[in-house]
Amino acid sequence: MDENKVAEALKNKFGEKILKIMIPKKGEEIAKDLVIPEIMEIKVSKRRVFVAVPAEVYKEVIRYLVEELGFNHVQAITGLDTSKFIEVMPHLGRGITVTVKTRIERDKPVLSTITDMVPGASLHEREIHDLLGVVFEGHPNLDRIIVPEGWPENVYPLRKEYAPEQPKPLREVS
Amino acid sequence: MNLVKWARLRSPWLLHFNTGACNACDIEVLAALTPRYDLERFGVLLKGSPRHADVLVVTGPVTRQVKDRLLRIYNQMPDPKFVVAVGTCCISGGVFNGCYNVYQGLDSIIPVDAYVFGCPPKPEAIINGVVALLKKLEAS
Amino acid sequence: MEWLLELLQILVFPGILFAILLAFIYEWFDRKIYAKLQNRVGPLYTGPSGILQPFADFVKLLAKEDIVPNDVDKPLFNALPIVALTLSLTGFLALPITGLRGIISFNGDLIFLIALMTLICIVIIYSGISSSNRFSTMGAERAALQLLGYEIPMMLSAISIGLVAKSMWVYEIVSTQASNIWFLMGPSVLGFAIFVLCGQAELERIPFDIPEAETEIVAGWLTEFSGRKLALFRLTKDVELLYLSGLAVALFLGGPSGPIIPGLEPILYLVYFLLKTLFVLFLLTTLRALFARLRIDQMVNFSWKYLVPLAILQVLLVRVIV
Amino acid sequence: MQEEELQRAEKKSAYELFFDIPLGPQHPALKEPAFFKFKVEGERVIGVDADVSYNHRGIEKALEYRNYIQNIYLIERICGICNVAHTLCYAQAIEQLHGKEIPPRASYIRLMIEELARIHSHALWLGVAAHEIGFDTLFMYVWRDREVVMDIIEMLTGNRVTTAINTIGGVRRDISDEAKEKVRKGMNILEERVKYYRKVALNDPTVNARCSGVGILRPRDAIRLCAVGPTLRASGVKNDVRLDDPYTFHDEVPLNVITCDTMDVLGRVVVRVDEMLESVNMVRYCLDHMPSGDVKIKLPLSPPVGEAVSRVEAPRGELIHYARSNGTKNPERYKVRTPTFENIPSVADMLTSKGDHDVNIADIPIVLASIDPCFSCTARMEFRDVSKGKTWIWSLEELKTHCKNRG
Repeated sequence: MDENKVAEALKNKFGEKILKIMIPKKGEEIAKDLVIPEIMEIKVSKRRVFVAVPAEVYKEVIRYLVEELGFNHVQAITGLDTSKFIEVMPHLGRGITVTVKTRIERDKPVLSTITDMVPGASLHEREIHDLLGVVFEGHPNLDRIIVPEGWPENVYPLRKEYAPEQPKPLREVS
Repeated sequence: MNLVKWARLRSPWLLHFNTGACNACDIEVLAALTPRYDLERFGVLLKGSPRHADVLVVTGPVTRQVKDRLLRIYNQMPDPKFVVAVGTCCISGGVFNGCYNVYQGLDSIIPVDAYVFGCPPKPEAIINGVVALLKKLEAS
Repeated sequence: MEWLLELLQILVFPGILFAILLAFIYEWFDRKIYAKLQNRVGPLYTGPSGILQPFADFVKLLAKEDIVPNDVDKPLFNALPIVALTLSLTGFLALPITGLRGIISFNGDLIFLIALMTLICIVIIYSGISSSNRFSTMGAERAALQLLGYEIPMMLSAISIGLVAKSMWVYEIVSTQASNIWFLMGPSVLGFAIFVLCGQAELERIPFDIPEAETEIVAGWLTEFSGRKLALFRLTKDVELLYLSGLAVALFLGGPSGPIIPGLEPILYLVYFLLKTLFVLFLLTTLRALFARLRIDQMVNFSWKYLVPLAILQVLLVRVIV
Repeated sequence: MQEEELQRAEKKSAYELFFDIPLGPQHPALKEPAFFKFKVEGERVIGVDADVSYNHRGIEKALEYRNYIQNIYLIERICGICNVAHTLCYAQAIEQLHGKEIPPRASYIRLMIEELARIHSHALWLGVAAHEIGFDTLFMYVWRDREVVMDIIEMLTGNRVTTAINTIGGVRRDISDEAKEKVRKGMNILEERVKYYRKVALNDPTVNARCSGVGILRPRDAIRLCAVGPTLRASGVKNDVRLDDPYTFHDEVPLNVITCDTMDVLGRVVVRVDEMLESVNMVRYCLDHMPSGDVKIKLPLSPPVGEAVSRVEAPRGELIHYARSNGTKNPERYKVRTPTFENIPSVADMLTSKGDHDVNIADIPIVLASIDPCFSCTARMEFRDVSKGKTWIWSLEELKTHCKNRG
């Protein structure tokens, strides 16, 4: 299955529900005034498919990809703060990488989990929860994990407003 | 007392502690034990338990989470004890200086007796660092 | 003057001081050979060829701070290192070194010697438990399990020797060999192999260093000991190493006997003793370098599936032949 | 089985019920700070909690505050052992953003260094694995011969471990003909030695006793838990980024993907050792077929607005970087997902006794080592509660009191 077939299958299944599908090709320019302006151009890259979906159909699209098309490997889930929205994008697949992009409100960052379909995604979701504060509904265990013990509540290091601050030395250095 | 000093100089047992390093220094510390470099020539042994060790070899920038453990291990070691900071990250934070989870350097946490710079230092440099520590001891 | 001489024998030569000195040299030999087998140099700069290395380690540990953690059982924790060292030194006194008899020698002392080794192991179990550290307790538990594994084949192989010599007295065992043939040359080859393997387990060395497996349970039962207690335990282990190779020599290699020039017996006996024990030590070290550590269940399995039947076979063999 | 275990726990046998064994953050078997807590019953492991947050340094945030050139060196220090894979992946991502391709000679050099680093990493792993099972002699021998490849890397790049050879737009150094000769010689030595170690690992009875049948990961679980790299391939799944998603010149250089269907630690040993031989051949192919030409193109500091996903087969498995640029000299977001992070669920699965498959305490170090963990890469943490419904975790204080009471 090549990237065009994936795109076609997705288009046939979901049609208008999907905001945009991109298959970056060498030298191809992608217009910037598309549905999600912050999703930008990519020029050189083979075997990559980018699918932008609204949060409502996010889980459906993933389920279709995992269960029907066989993209049952979660490479990673990237979380990203654009300072207007939070974007969550799982990268699926072993050969072709299908990146499903969805965005959620910054004030109410809630998204449904995909761990029920791919147990291996559990860690990635917890990481995003920890660093960006996204709540994954239905995730079995969302304790804060990455940040050290005693890290303040509601401070998420990867959010744009967080300015990195180095810890204070414990002793005077001569 | 001279006998004790003589013995101390000839039998420094190391405890290796990684405080969040990228592994490069760690594998070089290990490499220093292997046939080409063979630290055992100087009587150096790598020990597992802090209770048995004389020299704490620390690699890597000190992260917030690891700080308490570092202090605990340092306190568990019997006196007299010495600390060697291996690698630039450990000495000053290195490329990680400014990161929100990393302390400025090992000597902002515990006193350090010898510094081995390099990113990572070659095994020769690590041996040199241990020898420098011993020289310092001998002079004291 | 008799008692003074005896005291001197016990305290200096060939007694305690000699044992400690020899133990240091044997540890050095062990480390050096081990390093050679691993393509390394080993201790080099402490004394000529690093021969003073174990001594330096010992002195350094004596001078270090001695930490007694809060949670430990203090009386036991403090007493056990001394008990262990005493036991292993007592064992050494019974070995024939400069003559065919050891300093302590009585009829049936073979049983006493084997019991001593078990006692040392029990001290180890106690020191693990008294440490109240999870790794130590783990180590003690493993030491106990391992004891169940090697104890019986070791005893059987020693008993088979008793059967050949028709005595349980080390002196008679040695003199039988001195006047006839070393037991190693006879049907006791198998017994020797079993004894050396079990000795390796008794000494907790690879492949049987399960109770102090560094990568699994830090330092096992030794984890909490520091300073002079650690020094004493290390010395115990060294003396035990010496004692075990001495016992193997006494039982299978004819003790200190060998071709004799009249008048020079004690010196020649000593030389033969050293050469033979070094040979056994070399075997033990080679074993240590050749294998990976077994798992405790594999060790017990190995012992009961192979060593025990082989040891019984050995006893039967000796019974039929002799 | 879970039920049975629960019942057994309820009975409270005379034997000490459950016992926590902590592993780390300082532990002889772990060269890096990570914290594992094993629930054991006797010598049998029934549960595992892992905490690898000790190595969290905040690199992803720091990457947003540094420019693209500075980031090469920060990326390199995510992991010292697989630094070549990291910089390669980073350089690829940024080149994708630029929309430029690098000269073929540069690609070849990148591939060659990548394979050399794989040899070094696998050799290192073999040694450490031998050390974990107490086979120090093998450890010493493997590390002695590893110095051959270290010397080659030092000669080609200028540093033993942290090479900094890959840069945006190509590589920093060209390879001379004399150097090529030396590499060839080194490869001959390595091939012979690796074949010997393969024989040792497969034939030594104690190595076999400790490695075979230990740390079982079934193919179905491996796929379900998203295992990657040699861990996955040793479960018999043929998957390799170099094959599935060829980057640099992996579609030109011949490659056999090694798999092994034993699903255990020994399988992972075999896969890694065979991969070393495969890498030796690839290095040789590169030396023979290296085109001439430039090794670097000049690219502007700030790439145009865009995003890119870059994948590399690091020694430990699939490595993926995601980059988004906003046109300035700092990236908008740079995400790194390392192989060890992906393999942690699998190793937790391997370390839990289930059915008739028991995991022994003594197996922990070697099973843990078998995924070639690199927590500096991972810098994250996981918690996995295996004994569902009821936990028997004792806090440290509770355990201490318990010890006191018993003493």
